[in-house]
Amino acid sequence: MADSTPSTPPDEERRGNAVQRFYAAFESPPRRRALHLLLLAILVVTPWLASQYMTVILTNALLYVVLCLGLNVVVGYAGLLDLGYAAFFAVGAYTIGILTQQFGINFWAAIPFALAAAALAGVIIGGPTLRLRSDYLAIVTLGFGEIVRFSARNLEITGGASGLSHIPEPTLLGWYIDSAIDFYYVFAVLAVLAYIASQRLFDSRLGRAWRYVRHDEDAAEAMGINRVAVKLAAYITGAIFGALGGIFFAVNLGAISPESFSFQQSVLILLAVVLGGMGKIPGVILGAFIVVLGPELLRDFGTLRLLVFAVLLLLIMLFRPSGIWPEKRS
Amino acid sequence: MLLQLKGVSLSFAGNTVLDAVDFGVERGRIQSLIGPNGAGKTSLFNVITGFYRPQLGEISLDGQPLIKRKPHTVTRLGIARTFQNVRLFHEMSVLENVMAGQHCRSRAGALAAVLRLPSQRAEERRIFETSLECLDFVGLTAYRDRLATNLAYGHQRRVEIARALATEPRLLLLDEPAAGLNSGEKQALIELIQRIRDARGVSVLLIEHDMSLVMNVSEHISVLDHGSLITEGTPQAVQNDPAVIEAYLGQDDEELAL
Amino acid sequence: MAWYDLFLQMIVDGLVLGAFYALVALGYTMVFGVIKLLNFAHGDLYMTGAFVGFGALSLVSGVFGAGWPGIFIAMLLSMLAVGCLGVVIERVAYHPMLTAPRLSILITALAVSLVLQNAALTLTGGQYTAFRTDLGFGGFSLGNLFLSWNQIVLVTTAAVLMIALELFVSKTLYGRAMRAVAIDKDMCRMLGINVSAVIAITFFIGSGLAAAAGTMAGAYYGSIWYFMGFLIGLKAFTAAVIGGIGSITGAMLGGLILGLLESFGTHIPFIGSEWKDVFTFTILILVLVLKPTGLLGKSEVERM
Amino acid sequence: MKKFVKLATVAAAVNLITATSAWAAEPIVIGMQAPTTGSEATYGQDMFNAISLAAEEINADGGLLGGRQIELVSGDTACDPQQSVNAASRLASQEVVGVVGGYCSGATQPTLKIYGDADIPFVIVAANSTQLIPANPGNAFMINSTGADQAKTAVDFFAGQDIDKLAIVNQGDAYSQDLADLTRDDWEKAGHTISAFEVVNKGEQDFSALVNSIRNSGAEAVFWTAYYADGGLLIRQLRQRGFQGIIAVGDGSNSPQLFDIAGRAAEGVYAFSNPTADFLPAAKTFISNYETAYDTAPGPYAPLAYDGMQLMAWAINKAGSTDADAIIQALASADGEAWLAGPISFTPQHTLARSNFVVLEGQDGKWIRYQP
Repeated sequence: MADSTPSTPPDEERRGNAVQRFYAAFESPPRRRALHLLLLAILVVTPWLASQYMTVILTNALLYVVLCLGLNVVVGYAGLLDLGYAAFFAVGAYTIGILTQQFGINFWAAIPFALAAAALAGVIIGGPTLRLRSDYLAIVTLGFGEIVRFSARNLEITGGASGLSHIPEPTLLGWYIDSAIDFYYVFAVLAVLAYIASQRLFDSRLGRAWRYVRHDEDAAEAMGINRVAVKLAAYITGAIFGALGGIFFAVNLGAISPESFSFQQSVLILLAVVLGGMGKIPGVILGAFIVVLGPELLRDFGTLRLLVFAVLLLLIMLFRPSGIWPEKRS
Repeated sequence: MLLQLKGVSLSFAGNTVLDAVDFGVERGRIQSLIGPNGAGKTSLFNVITGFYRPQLGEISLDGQPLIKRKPHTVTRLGIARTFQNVRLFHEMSVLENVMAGQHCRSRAGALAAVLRLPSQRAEERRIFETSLECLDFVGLTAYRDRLATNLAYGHQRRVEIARALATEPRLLLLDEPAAGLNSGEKQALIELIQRIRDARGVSVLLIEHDMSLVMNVSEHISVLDHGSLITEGTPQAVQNDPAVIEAYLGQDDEELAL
Repeated sequence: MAWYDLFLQMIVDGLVLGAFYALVALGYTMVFGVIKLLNFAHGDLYMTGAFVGFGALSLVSGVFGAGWPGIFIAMLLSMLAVGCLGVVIERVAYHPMLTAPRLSILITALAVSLVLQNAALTLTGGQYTAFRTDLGFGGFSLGNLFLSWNQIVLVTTAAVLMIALELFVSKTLYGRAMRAVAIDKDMCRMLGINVSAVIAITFFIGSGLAAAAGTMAGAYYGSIWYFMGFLIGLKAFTAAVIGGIGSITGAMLGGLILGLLESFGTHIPFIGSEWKDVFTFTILILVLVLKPTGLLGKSEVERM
Repeated sequence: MKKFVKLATVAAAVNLITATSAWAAEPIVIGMQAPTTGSEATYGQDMFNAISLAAEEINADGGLLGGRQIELVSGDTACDPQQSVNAASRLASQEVVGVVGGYCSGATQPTLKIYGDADIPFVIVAANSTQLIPANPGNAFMINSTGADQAKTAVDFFAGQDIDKLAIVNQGDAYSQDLADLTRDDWEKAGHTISAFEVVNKGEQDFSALVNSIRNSGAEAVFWTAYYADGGLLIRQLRQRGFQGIIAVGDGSNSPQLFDIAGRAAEGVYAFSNPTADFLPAAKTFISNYETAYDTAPGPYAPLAYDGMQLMAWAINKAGSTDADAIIQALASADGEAWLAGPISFTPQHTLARSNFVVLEGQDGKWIRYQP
């Protein structure tokens, strides 16, 4: 496979240092902790300073952080091109919508079912297809994403094209989670959890296995790594992140319809991951913010903003395939 | 017998690559597999490790059948290998490369990793320590945080061996480990191979073209030509076997350094 | 309508649809053959071809009219222009990526697709553009079976283009070089074949065929818009996979089979028209999982 | 924010001194919501134009609440649910007194909750899916007749043409699926037959299989419930395949552009439509003002958008303040208020109390009023 071919050497020289810095950072946790605390403080304070509009947009950005970190596990860590990621987002959102609204199940009790449904969807689509070559996988996932969207549109239980509305707001200890600020904090907590989970996964046996498989499948297999099982684990992990985003997306809007889970949605999430730098957690988070805030800032440009984004993606791939997040230098 | 092959035949699109090969490696032995280019040596490795599926024959490790097993299962059962053209994970650190070998000796999944369970943390520590020990064994501890791709070629070969050792194998297959090494490095390689067997009790089977190294390190040599095993025995016996000489003289091979 | 009339009508419809799929599928399969790239932008070249053809027709209709003669001239101009665009895309976007990891080049192809799509979106404001021609609704009936002249011209044109391609690939030097490059690029370089030129020609032809299909579709159906390449791109890819990706005859066969499947699929009880695309994608996934080499594709070389 | 409060205080102070001078009064900010990008952009732009025209006229007449000028801010929904949520939040943050607009039911629906939470009166001028009714928290008012009214118009029309077997085709989006479902139910309730009920996917070009099913089903009439772009293609292919029956389209296809795409095939096609400017006696001046201002003829939703702005202004004046609850009460009390498109009163569900649908017929590339 061409995946193991090294690119330009000078770039790698710098990355050698990056890895050193990576380990060095582990040895000096105080600095990391300080940075984390600062970011956390900003995250907590922001909605009290921002307008409601800003809060809504930032909530959206935090949702994308969760989705992008999830897709990053699939694309960035394991190197699988998934063009139907919105499908898992949809499975989470619809499962929660159907269970809470049509069956009256308590929101929190329904969450495990929604996550299980996404994991199951991951197994069903990933099981037979993950042994395919990467470009076939891309198109199969695209097809799968469309199948999920069409099914949501055609089935009665999903409310057809109008989708589901009146999805009840969840309560937590008697408190109704319904205002924009409430949901901002819900997604802030999710994003922080997704961040911690991503970091821990990256730094684990499974996280390394994903990278081994991405670099050289045969060598990885010769080291006793079951590549299909490992890829499936990445796929399911990504599915669960996506479903988690979908679950809270559904209760935040109170209404969902198939149009929210289109191919464009999948592409947008992928764009954020590539933009920030596949596999680089801070980069991916930055990418999520750019993808959400960018169009809002470019609102006055109309349709031109989509073109700007497309060109940006192309330029990134051609001139900086590792994304805009800088490589660390010594 | 640690490894046993019986009547193994392999062909691609009608071309016979291996023809009813009977072959074995005894426990605790350093054994070489030689033969002219295209004799089927690497194919034999690929058959043993599960990368190729032979049409006929049986393979077993310690009496356990290996046929139809996937490569990762074969590795877990105790056979590790290196590749002819070094196949490290270039963009990862040397230590991370070696840690790959420990994958099949550990089990923590995604959930354990996300929750950082005590068992997972203990396992990570064990992976780290075992890998460091393997790296130390090949004498490259100082390079642990370098990117694999930035290492000198000779060092890369050693990292690959450390990575294979980290799978805790019973049998180690080395595919042309001396290719591209200078004479000093070759000497060190001979010592390393002997230490692998003596200190770790791992049997070694190597493919090699450098005859002086082969003669130096092997206790037993098998000769493959045109997919068939033509002879086996001690270095001296093989060296004097007319069939071997003919096999090599049959083609002009400047690598024949007898 | 009696069942056999319906049956015949479905075959005719399937052939017309299949001709479009086949023309677009050829581009996928040729590009995949030479550089092993799934060119996501291919469907958008079809769309671009439709718009260029539309522009060309408004230029030439003064002289040649807006009937089939004018449309043919417009189609040729569009093939030429989009063929060149295909070559430029290959040079600018894909060529530098040929040695990069496969994931990178796939995302690059996706990016090219988005650029083309959104450029068209910006230029047209997302509006449907009416593709006005002088084509009539005429045709002839055989019993209840109705064949329009347009359908006949369309299928004939597609057939001529495909036969020309087949002759080009099997009889000319460049065609043979193309097949050689598909098998082993390094060996070709050693033999002095200009591999870059062969790749460029492949892109030119593949993109040109997509443009031909786009122009004809515009003229036949009567309206074009920026997103028209997405669905047909996916379906043509499905056709290429059914036929066996990398195989030119396979692409033609796959196109026809998919056209017929869709034509008949709509009439299968319980699969109403709302499930039509689900049906197509399911076929795609099943073929990829069960027989990834398709009907006529060669099996891939063993791993390692 | 502080600066704004200060300005407002100053303005109020000045107001006290100079009684009602228009330039000194604090403007009343009204939000406009419609798609100005994406495939439905022309409709949205048309609506913005009409709303602006209404606001200018009101301002020229001395503004609202004794001299306060209307200031418009726009929110582009792109006909996409997520984008419309962003746009609506932005409008809510700009502290608009009310919002006028709403096109694409699917994209309008999630904004209802936002305006409900922010307590902002919302006059929905175009979106008319019945799905919007249960989602309305009480602050929204629909001045376009709902899909249910249109379905009734359609059923009456088809029944009047002596037809039994009807084929209905929608495009799988919220609006056209809703209209298709309602029409099917009404048609069957009236004792007739639905011979085919089909869906096409947006952007598909080849409808041959669909046309075969329709013809094979023996349908005497076809009702297309979705937008003009794909509708044009369908009409063309139906006629090309020799379908001789009646073809009618819903109000998403009443655009003149249908004739561009369908060509001659659109001759004799019927459309159910909210009253477009051409057929409104009161709209003569409106049309000429619109054409002077924007150099183009008003589109199908221009009159309703104009009325929406006028209705909002009327309600603010009636409420006598910018207090949301007072305005909502005023809106609910509308009793036959009329501008261009006919009198406006609301049902308890805040939908238009009467059906405003008319039947149009395509002749010589134009829509004319159909007279049975």
